[in-house]
Amino acid sequence: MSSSRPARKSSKGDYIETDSGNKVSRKALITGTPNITLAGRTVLMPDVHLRGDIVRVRPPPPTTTTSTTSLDPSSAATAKPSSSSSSQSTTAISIGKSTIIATSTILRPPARLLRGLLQPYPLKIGEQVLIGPGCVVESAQIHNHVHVGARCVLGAFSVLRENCRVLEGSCVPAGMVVPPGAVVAGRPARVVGEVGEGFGVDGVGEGWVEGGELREVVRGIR
Amino acid sequence: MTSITPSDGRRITVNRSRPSAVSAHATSPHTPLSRSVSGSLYNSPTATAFRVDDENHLVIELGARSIRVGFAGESRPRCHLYYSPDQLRRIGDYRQYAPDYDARSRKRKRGEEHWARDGYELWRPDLRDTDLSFVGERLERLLREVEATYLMLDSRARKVSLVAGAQLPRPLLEVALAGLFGVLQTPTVTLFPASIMAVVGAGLRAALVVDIGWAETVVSAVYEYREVATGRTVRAGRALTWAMSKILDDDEELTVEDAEDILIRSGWCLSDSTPTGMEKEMVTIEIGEYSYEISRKELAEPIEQVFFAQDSKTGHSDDHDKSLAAVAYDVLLHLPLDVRKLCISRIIITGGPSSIPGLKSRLLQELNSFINAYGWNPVRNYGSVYRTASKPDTIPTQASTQITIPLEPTKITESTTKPSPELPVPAVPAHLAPQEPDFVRAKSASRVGPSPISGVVRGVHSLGAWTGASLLASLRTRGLAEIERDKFLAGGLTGLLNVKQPAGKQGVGERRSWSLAAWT
Amino acid sequence: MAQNPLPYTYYSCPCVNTSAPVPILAANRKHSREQPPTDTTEFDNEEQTFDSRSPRANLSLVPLEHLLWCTECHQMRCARCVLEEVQCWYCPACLFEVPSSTVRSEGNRCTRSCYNCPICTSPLTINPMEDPRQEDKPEHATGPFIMMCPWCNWSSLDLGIKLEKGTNVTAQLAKIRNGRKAGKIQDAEVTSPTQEQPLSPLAIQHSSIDDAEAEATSPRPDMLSTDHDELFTRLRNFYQQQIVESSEASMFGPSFSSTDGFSSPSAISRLLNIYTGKKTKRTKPVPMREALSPSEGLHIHSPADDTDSLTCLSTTPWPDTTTTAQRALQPGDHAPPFTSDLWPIATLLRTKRSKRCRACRTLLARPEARMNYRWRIRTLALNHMPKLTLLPLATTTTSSGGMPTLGPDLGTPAHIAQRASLSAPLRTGQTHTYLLTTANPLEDVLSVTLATPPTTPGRVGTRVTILCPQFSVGKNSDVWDEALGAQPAAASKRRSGMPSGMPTVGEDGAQARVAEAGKVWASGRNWTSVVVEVVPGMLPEDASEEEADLEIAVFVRIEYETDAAGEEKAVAATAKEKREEAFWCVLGVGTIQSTFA
Amino acid sequence: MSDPKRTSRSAPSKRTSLLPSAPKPPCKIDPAATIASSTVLAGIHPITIAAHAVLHPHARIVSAEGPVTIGEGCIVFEKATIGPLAPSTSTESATITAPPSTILGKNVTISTGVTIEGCAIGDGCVIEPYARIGQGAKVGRYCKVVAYGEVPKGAKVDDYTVVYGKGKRRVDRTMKEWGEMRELKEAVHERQVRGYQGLIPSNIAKWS
Repeated sequence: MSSSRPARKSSKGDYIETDSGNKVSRKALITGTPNITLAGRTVLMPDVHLRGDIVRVRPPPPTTTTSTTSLDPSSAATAKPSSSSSSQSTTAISIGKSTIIATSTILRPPARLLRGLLQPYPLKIGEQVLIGPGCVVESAQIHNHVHVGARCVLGAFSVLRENCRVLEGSCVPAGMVVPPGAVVAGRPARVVGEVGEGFGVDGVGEGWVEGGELREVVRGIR
Repeated sequence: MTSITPSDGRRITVNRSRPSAVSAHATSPHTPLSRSVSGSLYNSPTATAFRVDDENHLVIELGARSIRVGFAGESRPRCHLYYSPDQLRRIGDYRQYAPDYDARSRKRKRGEEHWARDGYELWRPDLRDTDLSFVGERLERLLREVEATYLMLDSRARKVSLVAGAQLPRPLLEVALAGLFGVLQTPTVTLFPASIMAVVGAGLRAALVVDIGWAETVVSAVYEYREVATGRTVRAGRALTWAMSKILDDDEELTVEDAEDILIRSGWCLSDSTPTGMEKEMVTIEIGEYSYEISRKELAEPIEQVFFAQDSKTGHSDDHDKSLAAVAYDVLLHLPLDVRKLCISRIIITGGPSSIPGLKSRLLQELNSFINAYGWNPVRNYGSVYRTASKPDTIPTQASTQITIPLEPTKITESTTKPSPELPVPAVPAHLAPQEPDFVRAKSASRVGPSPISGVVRGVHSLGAWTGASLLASLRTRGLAEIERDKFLAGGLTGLLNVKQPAGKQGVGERRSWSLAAWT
Repeated sequence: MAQNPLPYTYYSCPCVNTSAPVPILAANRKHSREQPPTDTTEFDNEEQTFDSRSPRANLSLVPLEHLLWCTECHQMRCARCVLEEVQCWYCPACLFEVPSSTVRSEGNRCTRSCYNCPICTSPLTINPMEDPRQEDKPEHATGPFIMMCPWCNWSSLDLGIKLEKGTNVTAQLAKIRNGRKAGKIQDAEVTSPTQEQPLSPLAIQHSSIDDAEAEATSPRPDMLSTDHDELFTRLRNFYQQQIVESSEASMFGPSFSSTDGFSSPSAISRLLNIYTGKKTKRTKPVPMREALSPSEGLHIHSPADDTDSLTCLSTTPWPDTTTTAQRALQPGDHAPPFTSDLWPIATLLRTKRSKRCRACRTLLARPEARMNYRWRIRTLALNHMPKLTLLPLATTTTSSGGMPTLGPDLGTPAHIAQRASLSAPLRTGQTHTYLLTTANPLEDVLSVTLATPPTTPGRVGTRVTILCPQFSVGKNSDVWDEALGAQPAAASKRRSGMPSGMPTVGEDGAQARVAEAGKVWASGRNWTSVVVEVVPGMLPEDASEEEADLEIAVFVRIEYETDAAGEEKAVAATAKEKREEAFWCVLGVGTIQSTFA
Repeated sequence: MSDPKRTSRSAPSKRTSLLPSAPKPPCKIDPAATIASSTVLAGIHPITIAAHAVLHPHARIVSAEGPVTIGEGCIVFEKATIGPLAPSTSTESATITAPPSTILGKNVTISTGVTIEGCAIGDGCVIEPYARIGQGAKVGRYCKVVAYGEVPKGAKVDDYTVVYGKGKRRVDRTMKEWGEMRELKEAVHERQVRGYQGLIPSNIAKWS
């Protein structure tokens, strides 16, 4: 992994902790590690699948970036092949700071045919994102402070904008864009409401609130 | 259709908003004719929206089971919401969207008394056990919801036209107005009685309106945009869905949602216009994960028993036992002859269940058979001999079709009224004096030539009360009763009436006798 | 999920009684609140016990994160005691901001290429129908394009629609639809049964296209929509003509010349020619006649209509009829009865709104007018009101701060066990102990008084005891102290042996220490936990799902002294000012196990 | 399936899955097939994998209860489990006499976490994440089962049917009535297969 994966502090314990504070479970199932970027204090829990091997087969040398250049959601939604520009590097999956991928969740970069060839696109996840256990994620991008409940399916090229909330067991259809601060639920998922103005705000500075800072939780995981 | 630039259209409407301007406008009387649909890209049916310059003029039709909200001048409401218990959930309670949540598992009070009560209807005709403030708060939330999701007003609503049944109880009306003023912050609310709006929506001035609502069906005879007679029965939507819920299995009742789904998807009504052999067909209907084999006949059964089954002979029974046709017939029976004559051939069947295929034909056909059987003789119970004797009474109605030739208007109607002495002569308001329709006929005759047909049973489709109100509102006409916010907030409806009373404008007293009176 | 994910806390906005939007109803409301009389000895007499089960309560209960705070009124503000203003309109699918000028005319819907599936509501994607096998292709796909539902596989081909361009779908669809409408009118001219009803000579003079439309008005299910709108147009034109004509004549009529005449309802009388007594007769207005021909919007019922729709019905299998849900989705209160006629639904716009206090018009929340989740102004109740949480004593996680909280569900065995015990059914008659934690967002020490009816109102009489109803909560000191507070300083205040990090599973913790009345269980920098004992009552046989979900209403009264300028967080300490707040809140406990199941 | 704990158990970690000690089932694998090294083939009954089939990492083919046949150009994603379940878990298997076999037709896509319990699935079907096809079910051609959709034991799903929710079925008219769309789908699928073949290092040798 880009941020010096091999640097293993705790040889004991369930998690391998990189010097940038990433916590990767020993039971996480990761393929194509060079194509995966963890920004730091990122947690990959047991039985998480990262499909780093699903990536553009392009000559340019592998330069891993933590770029969060927004992939134009509308183009992602309406299946236009124009959005390939942002994926010159061979980043398959990039995950932001203090983001937690809970147990047995699968991250697979979305792919579509482009001029007759299968073209994977990078899967980008922002900061302070929590993706609950047992999810399948094929999104193009998940912005900061998104909360995804347990057992959700995020379809190919779906885009979750900041501070939105995906309720437990929802299935976001392929290409759907979830607007900022929306609450989506159902199969297929639709916008069922808006988060409160105070979503993610921890007034008392103790513990954890949905959509809020995850540093505390990350610290608690070991 | 010719189309013109919206700017043009706007100028016109602006003009119409000033009395002084209207005179100027009247000099060019034909401009409005060239008004046409604004060619909007928006391809939903609401596309045919007229650019009324007075934005944010809302038209709201408030029903017991659903609410329609939209903008004046548009052909359709922006939204038509049915009430459901889920609307009563707390903010942030999304459990109904959880994948494993099943509305069918929702425990409900059973039995017809409780059928589709809590959550499904905003009020019931019997207000005794209704928490009015709850109704009010609920309506407020609903309006807020509608405003946020469908209207998205950029500024406060300037006017609101409220369409409601004339039989809407005063307290409810008060609560509703409170909600409108409170949530939409509108300065004025205008009241339109539903039945009359249905007539307007049909392009008529007189008609027999059969409004099949949720709690009750209201049959009202409208003449010159006034309700002159009404009959009511509980044979309506609620009873119908209840009957539907029993269709599959008598002891196990379906949810309201399922019952309505079956009704709307496969409910139909036997009539002369039924395709041959339809009732023998079998259909498979699916509810949740189960599917049932059922015959078309059975699917038509609830409509039969609820709307047309005759519990007892008409005449001896109150309206609830009569079939819809019987109620309609009785209303007609109590009309003065010439009014009746017009109404018979202008029968508007509206309200939710009226869309059930076959229902309209059936109702008209039943009504027809009633008329043929009894004529217009209110006395029903002396022997068959007399009935045949009373047959002639039907003739005048037929005769009246002939006498609607423009040439000799007045006398003949009188002559028709004379020879049938056993006809009831109800207290006819002065403005309904027999000669006045003739006056109209004469007038219209002078302009139109042949006068409207009458005497034969004929159904007329209406665009519905909401659309009717939308038409009127967009034509910048004042409502039957206009209520100003401040006055209402000051004294409520009662105070309002007192305000209206002294206003010595000619015509007000008369108006009150039939508009606000409808709600008092 | 039988109920809200536990734990949940709802706050009752006081506006229920006070700020009813219409004052005259406020009184009406007060007395119409019929609350079951429970002994309210421990409350001031003006307080009634709060029945969280009453249907009205649902309308007034709000989660803390949804509550705003008015710094002028020093009160929480919920959706019903704020006034909203639209900040901007945007399409949730393409996130394009729509200028307010076009919003209304386009029906509050996206006019670009955003559509939803008429069958299952998921957003449609627009895909080129190009064969991937042909290699040499331009960068941008060439049509034809179709709209496809990624969920239920509905596609515009079901309507036989292919699009030339992948963009500006709305315009293309509109064109196609209008084209078809015209087409149908032509067919109708040929095929549709002509209504047998006397047409006035007027009608005959009308242009053939009008007649064609007229005949098109025999309602085949697939044509109702066009019907409705065309009829509307014709009716409208008809009425306008009538107004012009009648107003021409009645201009000199008294009802008109009087200036108040217009504002008076006699205007409608003029339009509808309700002649106002003898006067009008004298002025001889040309009376408005009724619509006489289809070209004027008259639409006669013909049995053929019903026969048509019935034949359609009998030839259509159940799955191809539209469900109530699908009908509800169709815009404009019109839905075709058969799925084969469903058109894609243009995506409904959404709005960002700013909120003002209904009482004093103070701006409480104002989002940025751009496509993000940022706020220009946002005064939240959760920064001004204590946060209450109820957790089973057995399953309290303690984050390093020490406050008993419930972490997110991460699916580890520990978490699964935790959730399981959270949603474990409550047994009638058994004593369940919970930890009620009050956390303080303010920079002043709170003195808190909790009160709850000894038995919950309603049929299920659950006994609830707060062992320590009066206590104080430390102030929410600034970041530095927080950093320090996280260290043993606070930890020492907690009972020893309370493991931190992962949840303490099971009773061992509970056994370790017995909760005593009047004693605080644990407290930290700005939070205090007290024990609540709950003894669920007996569920009646016909209990509703709401009755089975046990929740307790707690009346919270807080007192604190603050700088007069406390809200503005002014460092300059001015004269202290005593504040008192009181409100009801409802805490979710769990689901009572039915003894009849 | 939905319980994360169970899924974590059902999918073994990287290391254990590679253990050679696991008894190798009798396999007939076309050389043109692609099988990731961490794919799991287990059981005693024969497993047949046709040409151009793509088995993603951590997909599981279990022939413990009966033979499994995977048709040409099938794509099976992570954590999908194909093969009849053990009698202990499937209640009705006691009544079933012959060993239930699992057959995937041509160009079938089995998505993540799907469970296929000994049933027949027609050509060109798409089974989305965490869907479940019960024992003895028959799924026709060009069908689709959405995420978390279920086809109960022994149920029959006609050609071109879309199971898009609890008790929600509809006929995919696009596929049924438009031959060109079917061709298109085939072409796209074929390209996908080619794409994945390029991405996933195959390790057939391990199984044959």
